[in-house]
Amino acid sequence: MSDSGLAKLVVAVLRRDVMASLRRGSEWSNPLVFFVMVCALFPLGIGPQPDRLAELAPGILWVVALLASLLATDSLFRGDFDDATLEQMLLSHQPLYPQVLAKTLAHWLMTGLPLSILSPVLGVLLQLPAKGMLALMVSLLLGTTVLSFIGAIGAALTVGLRKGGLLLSLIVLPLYIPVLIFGSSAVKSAVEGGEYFPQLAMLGVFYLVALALSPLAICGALRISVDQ
Amino acid sequence: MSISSTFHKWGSPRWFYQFSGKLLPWLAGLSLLLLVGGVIWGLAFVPADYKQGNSFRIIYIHVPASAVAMGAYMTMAIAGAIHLIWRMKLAAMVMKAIAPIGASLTFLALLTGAVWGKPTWGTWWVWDARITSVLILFFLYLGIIALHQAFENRDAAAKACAVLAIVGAVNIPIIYWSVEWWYSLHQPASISFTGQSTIHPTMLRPLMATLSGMYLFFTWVLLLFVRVEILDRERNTRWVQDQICGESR
Amino acid sequence: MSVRRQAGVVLANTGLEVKRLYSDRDDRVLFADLCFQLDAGQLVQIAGPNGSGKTSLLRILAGLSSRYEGEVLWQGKSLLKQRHEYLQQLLYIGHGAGIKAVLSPLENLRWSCALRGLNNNDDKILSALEKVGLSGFEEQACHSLSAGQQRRVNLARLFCIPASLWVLDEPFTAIDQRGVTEIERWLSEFVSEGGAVLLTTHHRLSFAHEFKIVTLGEAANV
Amino acid sequence: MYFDTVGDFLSMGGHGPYVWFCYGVSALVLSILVGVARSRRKQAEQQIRAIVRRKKASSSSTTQH
Repeated sequence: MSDSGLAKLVVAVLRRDVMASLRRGSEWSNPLVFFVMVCALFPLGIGPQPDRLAELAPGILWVVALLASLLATDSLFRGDFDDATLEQMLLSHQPLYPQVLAKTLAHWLMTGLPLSILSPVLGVLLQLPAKGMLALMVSLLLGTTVLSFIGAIGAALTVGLRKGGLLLSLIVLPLYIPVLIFGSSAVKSAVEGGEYFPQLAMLGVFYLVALALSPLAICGALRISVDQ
Repeated sequence: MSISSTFHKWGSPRWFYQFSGKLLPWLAGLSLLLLVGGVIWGLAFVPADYKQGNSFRIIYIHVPASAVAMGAYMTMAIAGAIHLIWRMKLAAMVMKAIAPIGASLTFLALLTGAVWGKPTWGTWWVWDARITSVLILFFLYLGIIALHQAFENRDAAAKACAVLAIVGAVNIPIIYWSVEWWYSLHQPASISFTGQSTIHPTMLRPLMATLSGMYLFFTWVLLLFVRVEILDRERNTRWVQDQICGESR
Repeated sequence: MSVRRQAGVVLANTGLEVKRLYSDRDDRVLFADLCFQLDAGQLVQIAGPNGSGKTSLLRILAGLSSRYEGEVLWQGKSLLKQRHEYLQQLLYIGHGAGIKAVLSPLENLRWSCALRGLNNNDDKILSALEKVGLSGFEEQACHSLSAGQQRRVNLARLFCIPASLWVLDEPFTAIDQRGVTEIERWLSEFVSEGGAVLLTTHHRLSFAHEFKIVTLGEAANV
Repeated sequence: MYFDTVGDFLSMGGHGPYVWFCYGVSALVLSILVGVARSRRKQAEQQIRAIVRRKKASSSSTTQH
């Protein structure tokens, strides 16, 4: 298997998933709408005082982004499982690892990326000081990728089950905790005027570990889910 | 060759059933002796802690429960890996049996931790690093149990749980370290209780007894559950039927 | 003309060999002691009533399912030991849709080909689509096609992906009478060129060559 | 014995309720674990006996005819 062959495989899978997701529309827009709506609920729930909102904003934004990413994850393999195109991936003589990697990255492009780009707008709504915006965006860019990879493990494990959605949250949420801790802490440090590079570096480490290891678990989980 | 034959033997449910049957009375006796003895020792004979008073005596059940719960998760992940790699059915049974036991012990650790907190710190729940980690461990157990129940097919359930347990086990050090870091960031000055400074050797000895007692208890109950699972799965085999109906006659 | 074997691949005489295969579902035996052989240039039809395990058997033979005991050999060697080589030769079409509804037939087949390492072969895809009677529909989203047409998009993979073994689960579903005759002709062309076909169908095959029928559902009565 | 009286031992300087509650619940949970294992074993044994009984019944009926 030549390197260019693998690259072509990755590009083909990536292109197909992004195209399908763009055509359907709801797949990438629903998590965004969810993100906006839930963020808008918080001032209604805890009161409109700007200083209080500003203090809570890093945590709120990160938790809601995490939930939005989680909700989107269930659909990662479900469509392919239902229309049996997942079987074609498993029965390709080419390795599954790059295919899974490409699928997860495509999913992040359609959910995590727009979420991160939109996040400063919601930061403004929640009175997040301008100092925290860059940290918010960068931490979300790195963090949501990790969330996508971890979530993909859960999605692959539950894709063969009829009621996978809620179960997926149960098994994946505890694994999200380190990302949440470092992501929100980065934003908080930035707001307080402190150093936030260490937290981002930590997220970067998680990113690399997830990129390298999680596809292994996803491949195994997919084979198990199809073999029922 | 010898490794694989040992594995083969260990993987045989029949051999395991008969071997574990001989261990059971020893495990039961020793674990209860150590647990009950250690608890009586810790409750009645060890002097009170000069800072916390008598509430520290909860340590003799709290620490063993959390330590064994943690170890049980790792054991579950190892059993899962063995099941996935060597397709050993016995490992799947061990994995399935550990989940409810581990979850019960984690629940116990959480509950005793909370009750300990009330007289010591004046509140039922403190988001301190250790108790938060135990809470997350509890979530991980619940996830495994929920995933196992969701599958109709036994083999798929075992394999899926094995993957999840391994992923969880890889994550646990990261999660614990993150929580530790998070706690050090937010630690309020008023709670400055640290375990090491107050633990006196005389307090430690009963703890060793209950800790090893809890490990043995875990092994004992685990064997009980695995044996039931073996009977369930192999109920159509001759040896199981002879075993059960032979005993009654 | 329909078999495009990769250069250098020489078909051995024995294709697929099933030895003492056993599988069950929830303590119900689907088949036990199942033995048959499928050589190059042969067609085997798996018959049997609903629930007799036809799809399960095909999924086992495609390597999607591991819920069996016994042996499956490909060219004399166990399937498990040469999965990669086997998958290169295998084309499995299950009873699922096999296509993404929001994508066009062309896009779907491009992706299917890319999974098999075939890039930039739009010519082949277009001629395959023409062969299954879908010229003019290449760029239309699949969800706007009829069920039979969607099935044909899936079957078009037969003509743009080289393989020496076709495993087809109910290929005639949703296909009209004329289409069925056509598919039978394709199968016989493929077989006469040295391909091997394993399929399930409730339809009475009218097939130019001799073919074997393996009937499931009898083992369960024992 | 660290405590002077049984009353002291039970009250534990005011911490008694907490300590005793912890040990009570622990004893309960641990014995439930053992109990569940025992009852599941009884169930499994009963099922296996039923299978054996059915097998015997069917084999004796076939030998008669």
